[in-house]
Amino acid sequence: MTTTDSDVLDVRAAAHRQKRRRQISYVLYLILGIVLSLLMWELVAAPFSPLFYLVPPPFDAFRHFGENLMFSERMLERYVHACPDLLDELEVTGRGMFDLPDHCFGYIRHLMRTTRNIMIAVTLGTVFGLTVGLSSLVFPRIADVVTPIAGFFGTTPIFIAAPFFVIWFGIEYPLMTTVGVVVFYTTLLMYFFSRRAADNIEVGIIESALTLGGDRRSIFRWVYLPGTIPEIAGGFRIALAGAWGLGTLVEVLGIQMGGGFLIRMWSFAMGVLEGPAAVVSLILFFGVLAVLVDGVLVLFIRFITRWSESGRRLGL
Amino acid sequence: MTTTDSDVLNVRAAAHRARRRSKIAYTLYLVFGLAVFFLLWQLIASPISPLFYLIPPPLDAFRHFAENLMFSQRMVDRFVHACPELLDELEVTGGGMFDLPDYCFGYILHLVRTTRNIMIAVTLGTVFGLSVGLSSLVFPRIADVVTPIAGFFGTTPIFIAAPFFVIWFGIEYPLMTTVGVVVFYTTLLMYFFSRRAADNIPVGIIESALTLGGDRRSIFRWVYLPGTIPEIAGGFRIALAGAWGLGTLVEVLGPQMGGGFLIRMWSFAMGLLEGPSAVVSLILFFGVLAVVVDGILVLVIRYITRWSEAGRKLGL
Amino acid sequence: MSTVVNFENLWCVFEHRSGQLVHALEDVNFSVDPGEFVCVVGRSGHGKTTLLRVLAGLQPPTAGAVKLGDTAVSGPGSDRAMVFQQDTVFPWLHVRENVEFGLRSNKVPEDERNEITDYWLSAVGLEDFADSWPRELSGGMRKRVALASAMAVGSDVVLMDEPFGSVDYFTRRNLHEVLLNLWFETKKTIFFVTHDIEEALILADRVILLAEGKLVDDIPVTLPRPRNEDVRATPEAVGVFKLILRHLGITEEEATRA
Amino acid sequence: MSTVVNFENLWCVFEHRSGQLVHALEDVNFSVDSGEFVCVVGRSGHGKTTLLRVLAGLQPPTAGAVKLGDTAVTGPGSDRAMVFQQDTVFPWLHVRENVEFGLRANRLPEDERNEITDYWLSAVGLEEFADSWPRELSGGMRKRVALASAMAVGSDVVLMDEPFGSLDYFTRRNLHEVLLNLWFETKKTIFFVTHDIEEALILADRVVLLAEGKLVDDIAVTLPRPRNEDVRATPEAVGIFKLILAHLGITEEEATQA
Repeated sequence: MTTTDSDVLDVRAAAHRQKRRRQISYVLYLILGIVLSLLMWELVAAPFSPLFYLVPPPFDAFRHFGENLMFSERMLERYVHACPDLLDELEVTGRGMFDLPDHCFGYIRHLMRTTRNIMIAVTLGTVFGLTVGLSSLVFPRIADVVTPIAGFFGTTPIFIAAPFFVIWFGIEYPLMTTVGVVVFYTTLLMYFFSRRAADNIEVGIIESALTLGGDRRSIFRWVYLPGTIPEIAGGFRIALAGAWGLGTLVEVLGIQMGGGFLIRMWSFAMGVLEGPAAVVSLILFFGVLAVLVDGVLVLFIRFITRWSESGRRLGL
Repeated sequence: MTTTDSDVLNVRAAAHRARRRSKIAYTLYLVFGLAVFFLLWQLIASPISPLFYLIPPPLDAFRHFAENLMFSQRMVDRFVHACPELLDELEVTGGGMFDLPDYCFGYILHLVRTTRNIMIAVTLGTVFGLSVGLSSLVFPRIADVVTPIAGFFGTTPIFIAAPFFVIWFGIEYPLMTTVGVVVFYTTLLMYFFSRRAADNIPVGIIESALTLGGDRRSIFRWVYLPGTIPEIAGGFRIALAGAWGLGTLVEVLGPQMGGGFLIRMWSFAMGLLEGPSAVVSLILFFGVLAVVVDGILVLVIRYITRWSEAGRKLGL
Repeated sequence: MSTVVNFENLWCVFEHRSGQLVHALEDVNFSVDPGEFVCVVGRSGHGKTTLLRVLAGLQPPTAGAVKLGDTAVSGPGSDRAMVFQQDTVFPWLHVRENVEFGLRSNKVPEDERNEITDYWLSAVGLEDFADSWPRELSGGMRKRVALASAMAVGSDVVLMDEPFGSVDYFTRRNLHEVLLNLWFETKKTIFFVTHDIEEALILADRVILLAEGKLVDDIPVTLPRPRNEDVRATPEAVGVFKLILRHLGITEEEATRA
Repeated sequence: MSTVVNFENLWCVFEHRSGQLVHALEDVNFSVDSGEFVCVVGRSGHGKTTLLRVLAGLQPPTAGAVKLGDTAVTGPGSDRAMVFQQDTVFPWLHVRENVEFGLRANRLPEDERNEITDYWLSAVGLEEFADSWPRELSGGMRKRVALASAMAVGSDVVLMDEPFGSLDYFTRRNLHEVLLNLWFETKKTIFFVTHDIEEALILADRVVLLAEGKLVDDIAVTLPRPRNEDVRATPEAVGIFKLILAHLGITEEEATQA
C-alpha cells in the first residue's frame, strides 16, 4: 500500500486551498481590471492627452458630483431649478426663485425625477406587455391577431426601432417624455418575453397536465404562470437595463428637467472646466444606479425562482 | 371493417388543406395587422387628431422621400450638400456650390454614407471582438485578464452603457462619429457572444476531442471555430440591428452629414409641412434597410449553419 | 372499475415532412379488460407511442376509434392519466403541489384533496419529501412523483410511455416493484409502453406487439409472480422472449442501418 | 497476452458542494490484459464513470495511479480513445470529417488518413453516409460514427461509458453485434461501463463490480459466444446475474429512496 489515509484527508484541505486561490485570483484580476480602467481614464484626462479638455480626471468628477448634489451654486447662477410647483406657490405670495429652498437647485431632485419616471414607465410597460402576452396564452385568438403584427415588427426590429422612437419623439414631440418611450419599449419587450417563455415550456409538461385533467384555468394558474417566471424575470432585467439609457436619452433630447436635461445643460457649458466633470459624473451616477438596481433585482429573482437550479444561481 | 382505404388516402389531402389553411391564415393576419397599422397611422395624421401637425400621412412620407432622393431643391435652398471634396475641386477652378452635380443635394449620398459608415464600423468591431474572444479560447491567459474586466462592465451594463456613450461622445466629441461608437459597442458584444458560444459547447464534445488526441490547435480549428458559429452569427445579427439605431443616433447628435444629420436638419424645420414627412420617411428608410439586410443575413447564416437543425430553421 | 378499453379499426396516418405518408397505426383492433397490465412492445417509430397518445386523447386517430366502454375518446382527461418518458414533474411546484395538480383541476375540496395526496405520497414512499422542490430529488424519486400524480387523480386507466427509460437499471427494478405493488392494490388498468423485452416480462399480464404500426401478436404472459431471475430463466419465459424477438427482430438489411 | 492497464491503489475523492467528502474510488487495484473485454458494472454514482475518466486522463486521481505498461496516465490522449454516453459527434462536421478528426490531430498524411477513414466507415457500415451531416443520421448511426472515430485513431485501449444507454433496445442489440465484431477483428482492449447486467453478460470477458467506489468483485464470464437468449438462460448465466445483483442489489432502506 502506497496510499496513506492522510493523502485522502488532504483532499479537503487541497480543495479548500484551490477554491480560495481561485477566489483570490478572481478578485485580484477584477481589481487589476478596475485599476487599469481608472489608470487609463487618468491618462486620457492628463494634460498631454489630446482629450485633455474633454475628459476630466476621475476624482474631479466625483468631487463635482458631491459638491452639487444637494445644492448647486452653478444651477442658481443659471436660474435652473427643479421646483416649478413650489415656485408657483411662492409667486402668489409675491416672492421669487431665490426664495426657493436649496434642494431645488441641487442635482438630487432632477435625478430623483428621472429615476421615478423610469420606474413608473417600466412598471406600466411590464403590466401592459404581460397582460397581452399572458392573456394570449389563455385566449389563443389574441395571439392569432397580435403575433403576426408583432412579428411584422419582429424582435430584431425592436432593437432597431427603439432608438428611432427616441429620435422621433424626443425631437418632434417633447411632451412625450421618458414615460412614453419607455412604456412603449417595455411593453413590446415583455410581450415577446412572455410569449417566448411560454413556448419554452416543454410540450410534455403541458400534455402531462392535460392528461391529469388540467383545464384552461388550472393550466394557466399552475403551469404557465409559475413556469414562465424565470424567463420573464430575465426579460424584465433587460428591459429595465435598457430603460435607464433610453429614459435619460429622451431627456437629453427634449425635456427641461431630469438627469438627462442636466447632462445637456452641462454639455453646452463645455470648455468651462466644470462641464466634462459634470457630464461624466452624471453618466456614472446612472450607470452605478442601474447596476445596483439590477443587483437587487437578481437577489429578488433568485428568491422567486428558487425552484430552479439555474434560476437560483443566475437570477435569469 | 368500417375503415376504407379512401379514409387513409384522404389524409394527404387533409394535411395539405390544413397546411394551406394555416399559411393563408398567417398571411391574412399579417395583412390585417399591416392594414390596422397604416389605418392607425392615417388616423393619427388626420386633421381630427391632436398629432395632426406632427405626423404626416403615410403617402406624404413616401412621396417626400421619392421626390428628394436624387435631388432636393430644399437642400439647395439651405445650402446643404454632401460633396465637400468635390466642392474643393470646383473652387480651384473658380466654381461654386451651385455647380455641383444634382445628386450632391439628394438624400442618396447622405444615406449611402451612413450605411457605409455603419457597415465599416460593424465589420471592425466584429473583427476586434472575435479576435479577442476566439484567441482567448486558445490562450486562456487572455481570458483570465479580459473576462474579469468585461465582467466588471458586465453584459447588462453594456445595454446600459451604449446609449450613454452616445450621449457622451455624441455631444462632447462630435468627431468621434458613427464609426467610433459602433465599433466600441460591436466589439464588446462580439467578445461576449464568442465567449458564450464557446461555453455553450457541451463539455462532452471537448472531452471526446481530447481523448481522440486533439491538441490546442486541432480543437480550435475543428471544434471551437465551427461550433461557435451559430451563436456568434446570432450575436452579429443583434449587433448589426443595434448599430443602425446607434449609428444614426450619433449623427443626429453631432456630425454634419449622413442620414441622422438629415433627420436633425428637418426636425428644426418643424412646423413646415415638409418636416414631419422628411423625418418619418428617413426613419422608415433605415428601418426597412435594417430589416432587408437582416433578411439577407439570415439566408447567409442558414447556409453556413446548415449542419444544425435549429440553424437551418431560424438562422440564429 | 369496469371500463373496457376497445381499440376499433384504429388507423393513424401522418404526412412526413418529405411528403411521404407514414402509417403509424394500421387497423389496430383489440380490447383490454379492467385491471389488466398490458405492455405494448415494439421498436422505436413503430407506433407504440402513437397508440398511447391516441388513447390519451393527445392525438386524433385518422380512422377508427378508441372507446372506453361505449364512449369514444375525444380528448385528454383525468380518466386516463399518463406518465411520460421525459421528466414532466412541474419543477416550479413542491412535490405535494405536483400531486395535487389533477385534484385541483377537478375541483376536489381541500380536505379530501389533502387526504388523497397524503395517501399517495406515502404509497410511493415520498411522505418525507412532500415539501421538497423537484430539483432536490433524484430522477427515480421524480418518477415516483409522476406516478403518484397519475394515481391520485383517480383514473381507472393509467398510461405509461417508457416511464423508466431514463433511470438507472437498479432504480428501474425498484420502480417496477413500486408500480406492481400499486397495481396489486388498486387493480387499475395499466398500459405500459416499452422497448425493453425484459421489462415487459417482469410487468405484463399481456404483451401487445406492434411492428410497422400493425398489431402482430397479442401474447398472454402467465409466468408466476414475482418474476425474479429464476422465473425469467424458465423455458416458458425464454420462449416468450424469443417469440417477441422473432416478431420484432433485426433483419439483415436493418442490421447495417441501425 | 500481456498486462496493459494497471490500476494501482487508485483513490479518487471529491469534495461535495455541501462540504462532505465523496469517495468516488477507494483503493481500487486490478490489472487488465491486452485484448480483454472488461465491463465495469455498478449503480449510478458508485464510481464507474470516475474510473473510466481517470483512465482516460480527464480526471486526476487523488492517490495511486493508472499505468499503461510502466507509464502513469497524466492526461487524455489518442491511445485511450473514449466513446461517451452523450452524443459527442461533432454536429458541424460531415461524418467523414468526424472520423478523420483524431487522424488530423495526429497529423497523419492525407492519403493514409483517407484510407483509414474509408476502412472504418465501412467497418461500421456507414460508407454510404460519409458525406451526411450528423443530424441526418439516427441515434444509433451517430453512435457508429463515434465508434468509428475511436477505432480509427488507432488506440489499443478503447473506453466506453454507457455508450448505448440512450438507444432503443433493438438498436442496442444491433450495436452490440457491431462492437463485438470490431473487437474480434482488432483485439483491442475494451473498457465498457454499464449499469445493465444483461448488457454486461452479452459483452464481457470479465465483469469488474464497483460499489461505493470499492472494487467488490471481479468476475470472469466464460459463457460461450455468441451469447444469445439460450446462453443467457443457462444456470451459469443466471448464477452470474444473481451474483451481481446480490453484490449491488437494492437494500430495504434504499428501496424507499430510489
